Amino acid sequence: METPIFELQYALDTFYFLVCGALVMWMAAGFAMLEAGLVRAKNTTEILTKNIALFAVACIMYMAVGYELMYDKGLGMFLSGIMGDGVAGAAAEEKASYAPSADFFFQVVFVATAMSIVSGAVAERMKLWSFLLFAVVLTAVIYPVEGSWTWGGMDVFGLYNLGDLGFSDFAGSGIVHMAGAAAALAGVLLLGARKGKYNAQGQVVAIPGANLPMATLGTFILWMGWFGFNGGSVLATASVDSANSVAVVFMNTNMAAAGGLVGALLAARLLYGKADLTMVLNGVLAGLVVITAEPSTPTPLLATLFGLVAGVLVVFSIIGLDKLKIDDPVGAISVHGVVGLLGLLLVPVTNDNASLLGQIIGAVTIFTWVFVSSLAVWALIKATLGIRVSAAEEYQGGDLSECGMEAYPEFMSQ
Amino acid sequence: METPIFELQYALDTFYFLVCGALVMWMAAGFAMLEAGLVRAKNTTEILTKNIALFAVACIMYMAVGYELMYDKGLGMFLSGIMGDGVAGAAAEEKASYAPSADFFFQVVFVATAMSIVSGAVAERMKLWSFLLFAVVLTAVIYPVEGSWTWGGMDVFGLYNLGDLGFSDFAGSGIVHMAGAAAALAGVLLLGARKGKYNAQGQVVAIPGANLPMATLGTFILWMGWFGFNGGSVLATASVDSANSVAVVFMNTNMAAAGGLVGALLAARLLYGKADLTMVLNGVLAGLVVITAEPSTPTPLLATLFGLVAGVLVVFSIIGLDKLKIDDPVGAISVHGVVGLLGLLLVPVTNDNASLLGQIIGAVTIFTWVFVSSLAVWALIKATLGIRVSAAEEYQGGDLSECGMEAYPEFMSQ
Amino acid sequence: METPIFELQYALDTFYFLVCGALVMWMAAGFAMLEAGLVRAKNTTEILTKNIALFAVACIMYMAVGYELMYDKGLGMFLSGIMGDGVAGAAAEEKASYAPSADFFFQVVFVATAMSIVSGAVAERMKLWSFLLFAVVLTAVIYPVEGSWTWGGMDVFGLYNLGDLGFSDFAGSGIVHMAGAAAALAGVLLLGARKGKYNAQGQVVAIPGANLPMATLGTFILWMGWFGFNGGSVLATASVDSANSVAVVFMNTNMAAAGGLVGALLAARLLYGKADLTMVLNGVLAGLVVITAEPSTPTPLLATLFGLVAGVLVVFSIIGLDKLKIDDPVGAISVHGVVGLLGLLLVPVTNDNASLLGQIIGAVTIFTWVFVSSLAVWALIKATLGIRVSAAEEYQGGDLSECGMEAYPEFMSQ
Amino acid sequence: MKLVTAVIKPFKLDDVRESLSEIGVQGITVTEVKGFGRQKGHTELYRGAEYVVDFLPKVKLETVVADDRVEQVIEAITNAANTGKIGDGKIFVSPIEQIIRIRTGETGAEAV
Amino acid sequence: MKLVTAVIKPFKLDDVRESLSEIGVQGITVTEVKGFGRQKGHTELYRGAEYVVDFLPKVKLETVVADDRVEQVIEAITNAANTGKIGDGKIFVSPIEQIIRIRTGETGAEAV
Amino acid sequence: MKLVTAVIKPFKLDDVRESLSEIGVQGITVTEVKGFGRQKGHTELYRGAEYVVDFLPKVKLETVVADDRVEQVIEAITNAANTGKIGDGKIFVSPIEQIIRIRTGETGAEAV
Ligand SMILES: Nc1ncnc2c1ncn2[C@@H]1O[C@H](COP(=O)(O)OP(=O)(O)O)[C@@H](O)[C@H]1O
Ligand SMILES: Nc1ncnc2c1ncn2[C@@H]1O[C@H](COP(=O)(O)OP(=O)(O)O)[C@@H](O)[C@H]1O
Ligand SMILES: Nc1ncnc2c1ncn2[C@@H]1O[C@H](COP(=O)(O)OP(=O)(O)O)[C@@H](O)[C@H]1O
Repeated sequence: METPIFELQYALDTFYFLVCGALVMWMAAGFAMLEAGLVRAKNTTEILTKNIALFAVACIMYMAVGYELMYDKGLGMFLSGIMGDGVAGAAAEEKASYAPSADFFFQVVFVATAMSIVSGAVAERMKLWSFLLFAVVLTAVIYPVEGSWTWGGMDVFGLYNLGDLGFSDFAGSGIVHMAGAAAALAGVLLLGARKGKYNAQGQVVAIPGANLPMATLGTFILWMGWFGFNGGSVLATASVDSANSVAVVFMNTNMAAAGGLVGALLAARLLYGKADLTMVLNGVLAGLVVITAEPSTPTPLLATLFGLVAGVLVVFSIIGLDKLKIDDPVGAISVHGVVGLLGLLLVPVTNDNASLLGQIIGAVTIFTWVFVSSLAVWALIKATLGIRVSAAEEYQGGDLSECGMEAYPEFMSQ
Repeated sequence: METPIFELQYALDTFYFLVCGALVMWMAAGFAMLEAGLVRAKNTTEILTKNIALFAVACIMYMAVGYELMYDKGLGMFLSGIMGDGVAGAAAEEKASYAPSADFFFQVVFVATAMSIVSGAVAERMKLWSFLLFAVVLTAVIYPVEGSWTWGGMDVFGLYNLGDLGFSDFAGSGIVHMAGAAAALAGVLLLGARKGKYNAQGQVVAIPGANLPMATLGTFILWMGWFGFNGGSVLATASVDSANSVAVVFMNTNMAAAGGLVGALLAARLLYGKADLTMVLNGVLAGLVVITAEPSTPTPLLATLFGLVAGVLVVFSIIGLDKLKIDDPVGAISVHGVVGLLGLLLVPVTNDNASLLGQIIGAVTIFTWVFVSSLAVWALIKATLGIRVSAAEEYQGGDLSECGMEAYPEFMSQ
Repeated sequence: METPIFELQYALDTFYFLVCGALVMWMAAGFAMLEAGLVRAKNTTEILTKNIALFAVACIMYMAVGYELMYDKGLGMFLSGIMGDGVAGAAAEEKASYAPSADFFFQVVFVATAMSIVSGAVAERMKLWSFLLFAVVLTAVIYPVEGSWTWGGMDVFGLYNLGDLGFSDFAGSGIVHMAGAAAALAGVLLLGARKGKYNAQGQVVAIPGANLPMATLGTFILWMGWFGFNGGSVLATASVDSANSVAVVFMNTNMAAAGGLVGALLAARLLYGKADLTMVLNGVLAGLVVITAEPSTPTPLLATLFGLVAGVLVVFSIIGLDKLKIDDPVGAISVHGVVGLLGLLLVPVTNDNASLLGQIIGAVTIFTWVFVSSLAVWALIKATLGIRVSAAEEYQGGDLSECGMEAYPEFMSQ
Repeated sequence: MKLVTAVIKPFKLDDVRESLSEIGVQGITVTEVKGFGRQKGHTELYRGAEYVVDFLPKVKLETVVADDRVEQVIEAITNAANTGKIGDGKIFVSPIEQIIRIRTGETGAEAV
Repeated sequence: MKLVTAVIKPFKLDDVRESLSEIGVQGITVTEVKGFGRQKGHTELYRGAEYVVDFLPKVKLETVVADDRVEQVIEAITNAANTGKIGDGKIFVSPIEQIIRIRTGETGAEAV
Repeated sequence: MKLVTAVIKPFKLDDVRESLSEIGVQGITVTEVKGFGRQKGHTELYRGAEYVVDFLPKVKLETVVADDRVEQVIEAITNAANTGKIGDGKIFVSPIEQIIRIRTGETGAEAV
């Protein structure tokens, strides 16, 4: 029925989505390794458990509730209709030029990314089961609702439409990253700092991560996976135009990461006189987050510069949040929140279809919704199950109290 | 000579095979990391050596003997004729719509997967060289023979044909996973348990793995690689139908893994009151194994549920095998054997072309062949080279006795 | 304007480049993990910092200077013109059948590979900032100049043309790997051996790597990434011929790695009586390097044999360099230099378009240029900033002196 | 000269060290140890099997001081390390006959 | 009060601990140590170069007991730790002048 | 019989061990320790926050020798471990009342 050319386009676009989706899924491993490397040994098993379990929770809740909420495709209970093909349209009318299940697969791994951001910020003190309960709500409702206002094209509570206001967020600097950071910030505020992080004199005490090779590996994984994250967000590749766009996105994503690395490396060098690897890793991620809002229009030079600025900013943001006694063991709020916002604000520099006002309104809308609703959910959990482990459990470490097993049981620790 | 459309289909299908093959190759790293994380520090170098070396052995033996044995393509000694193209047909008659060497590349990484399953189960006590010798036989003969009866379409010893009986195993829950587990079980029975695993009072003693971040990384790698394993098994992607099928397979593979994780997490929580990360990792793999027999027909909800059941089953299976004093340090026999069988039996639920009887006959055929022939080979090796390291070597660890080097030489151990 | 068939070819080739490029980018993680595993714990943070930072430096310098120098595409300052499409030609005349930015993305990751080779050889004693300064020069000038003579097709200083002389290096055994090794050798000669590597009696003292699972992971990553490195070097996949070629390249790359592993394993076994995992890992890389010069013409058997020879050679080369007191902690000079040369010399065995004389002239040209120019740059840096850390810093480890943080701060070391 | 050895809970190390330096003790040598005593270990489950962690991490602190300072040192340690819970640890005092500072060769009281 | 210190093979620790608790010894402090003695280390090859592991992992066990229990403790350790092979280790006995339980402030025999 | 305990800089261990075996000392037990003394630790920065590494890695070496060898042992250690810089460490000598070789049951001088 379809022309052979169409069949091939359909096949290529679908395959491209699946490859990009697999790369984004791989980012879950990146977050897990990054966080496992930056916490202390005694909380490693627990953070690994959180990271891998939240991925499963995100997949299931997004299938059960979130995807329909966000895109309103009429696919029925638990997406029972998703196995048809995009040509015919799932529940009629809307037709896609690729497989609907490939679209779901690509979207679902984004949800998990948003949630992964939270786990790092609340690490080393939050209860495992309370965390997973929050994950259920964020991935089923909080994220899909703001997603419906942006990528879903729906009105914000029937009041205004972000797209009409000139809001543009290519792959989710705001929709995914800043949203994750907003949820994390709400959690951290209710949770408080790790014991010992700020001493009696009010000074910041360093709590070094236990395994920097793991953290570096995690960053490399995220760097690689981000090609899928941004590259897949072109949403098509089977024509000269879209292929060019995907290629530009890959190139710029890479250049921004490189710029972010150099920015953070130099900032840390100037501030401390040493090459702080953990800042370098955050710089890479900052470069990636900043370009995510618009990787298709900047020149490679501009992408590098945007990354550079983000890399410098993230260093100051991390130091600043610490001064405010907002304890974020992995720097997630700075990397994804502060830099995510920067990414949104930089879009109009290269993309004429976006307006600065639209970006600001969009950012405020997303942040407010996610922060407030998350705060409510965290507060509810705090009032019922509790969100923080006991002081004794915190001292002993989450590995034994939550998971009953150490991450490195044979190694002596200092 | 070929039409441009055909050329493109050929190219896309070939590329798809290669990408999927690279993902399956990557699973070898996953098994290596998983097993390296779940053994004790003193056996880590040795298990790494086994894992990487078996991959090479599998590639070489399958090229030399196995591929021809399994598919009878007439490619000649050492596949000398494989470098032609699929259009012309390798040694005439059979034509493929993609490059024959891509097919070989995709097939060869499956063999390695089957063998990787064995290494985990016999870890911490089997001699390195005896293990590699077994790998030679399994990958050259044992696996290809049962492969020829299933994917190869040949009669079982000229007696009956599994395909005709309604046996169906999409990507190898039985053909790859249960087969690997059967070979492992035969080895473990002849080998015995690790010293100290069962104490004088007959109780099971825990022997914790040394590096859980590694084990978690390995699981994430396997999860990612499995998209290639199952996704590539559609065997074509260059049309609307096949593209849809590949997309559904990706989606369901992911959902089953998520379901498996949740199943094992809840089972462990209810049984022990703690979130046992190692069980969670096994749960993910159980979900992946169970869906492998048929990832293209279930709805995403059903895929999740199949995974969930597999995740619960694997916890009980691990505990049960331990009660039987079958010592399997990484849970390979449960994950790949018990759950592999479950996967086969679930196929008729969603796939009308498969019959329960056919599945049972197929499972029995595969298991019997692999188990009996493996037992014979292990017994032969045991009688000649020996299969188990000496008690002193076992106490000291395989790293020094087999490889002459420690995995973590600078770290103090408890 | 373009025909639909052309659009699809363009799209498929572009996507293929991007996927291969992402795999090569991933090799940077492989080098980082390999080297982090093979140095001592006290130099781990520093080698990680070098590896991730050099990748960023390579990307930026190649964008700023190198790519234009190597290919002379007329893309303007900082490749400002690269965002057009290949169909139109960047700055007219030269037209490509895929996106120019995909080409850049694929090329840029190669530069980083060359530089990654250097970091391993000079590990545990070179100053971080001097190293990065050298990286700037190598990736901006030294590599692009020799690249322009080979893949760029330009005359060597206007004197002779390597292509005309029958020089052929498919994916860069010489152009990337031997070049990297030549730069490394120059650095090592000026730098000297690590303190304690050769004792008062002139004997070689072993300095074991601290984390072999990391080193093994790195090797697996490189193995996987190499499919992109060699596979992408076919430079097209959207036809039956090119698809076949890409498939053969994947198959042979894999077989050569397997052969290299077995060669090194057996050589180590015969020489030392033990299965030296670090040699096995080097054997894999040797197999990959040797086939890189020509992976498209050998049969799989020949590819395996070439790998096998490389795997044996690398063991003897490592021992030999140690005898010469050339201290290379990870074996990079042997793996990439000695075996890279072997790879070049083996090309004429299977590729009639290459001549042994051409290969020799090419090898000498590349080596001389890179070695001499690198020596000059290293000498200049040595005379100004210095290239070696102080003895006290070396004793204490680069982690504290250069980066101010330990890689494994909580673990006790022996 | 006496050697005062204290086996204490690890998280009390910083407090003890501070109170010792307040009373002028300059040199301390610290070792990670495992303790078996009245305080019992705990049982963990790993893959369904029991896993007894029957030793407890402790820190051993050794300081050599002049005879007349022993009481003061004991008091400082006791006050800083006491939590009132089982497993707080022990202090042992034993004789030291000679002490030498390697750098200078000084001996006796000078060397402490 | 005496301090009995035993340097033993690591895999004998559990046996020794058990026989000590059988005779009523309640408190033990254990340290991982490296031993140099008559028993020699081994030489390994790493990438073709020699690599001498010249120390051997041992465990040091310290227990303070009343004077009249010393013989019994020595016997218990000797029996449990003996393998008859070189490297079985040593037992040293030295005087302890004072002992304090941090939790309660008890001293002397009460504190053991 | 005396116990000679030396706390030294880790990179001097090999030298000290060699000079001890030159004078015929056969048995040594070595422990990794952390030292606090006149030599101060260092301050590092981690993500902008200070991170005080206030202990220094040291090695504690214990050897039991006959009374008449003590001086010789002290001299050997002092010579080998001395760098002249602060933090070189200390040597302590204390009495040992009994010594037993576990393997043979030998006691006293035979057992050293
Ligand atoms: N007699 C002893 N000899 C050596 N070490 C001891 C002795 N008694 C106790 N210890 C050490 O002191 C620690 C605390 O002792 P424990 O009996 O658990 O509690 P408490 O100090 O409250 O009496 C033990 O873990 C052990 O390391
Ligand atoms: N004189 C000594 N002082 C301190 N420790 C000693 C002494 N002699 C032996 N040791 C410790 O005892 C361990 C075993 O001693 P060794 O001479 O190897 O065998 P054996 O105990 O059979 O005589 C040594 O590794 C060392 O730790
Ligand atoms: N009085 C003491 N008791 C126990 N250990 C001590 C004592 N004094 C010093 N030490 C140990 O010796 C090490 C070196 O001492 P330090 O005062 O830094 O320098 P120096 O040895 O040059 O006087 C310390 O780190 C500590 O481990």
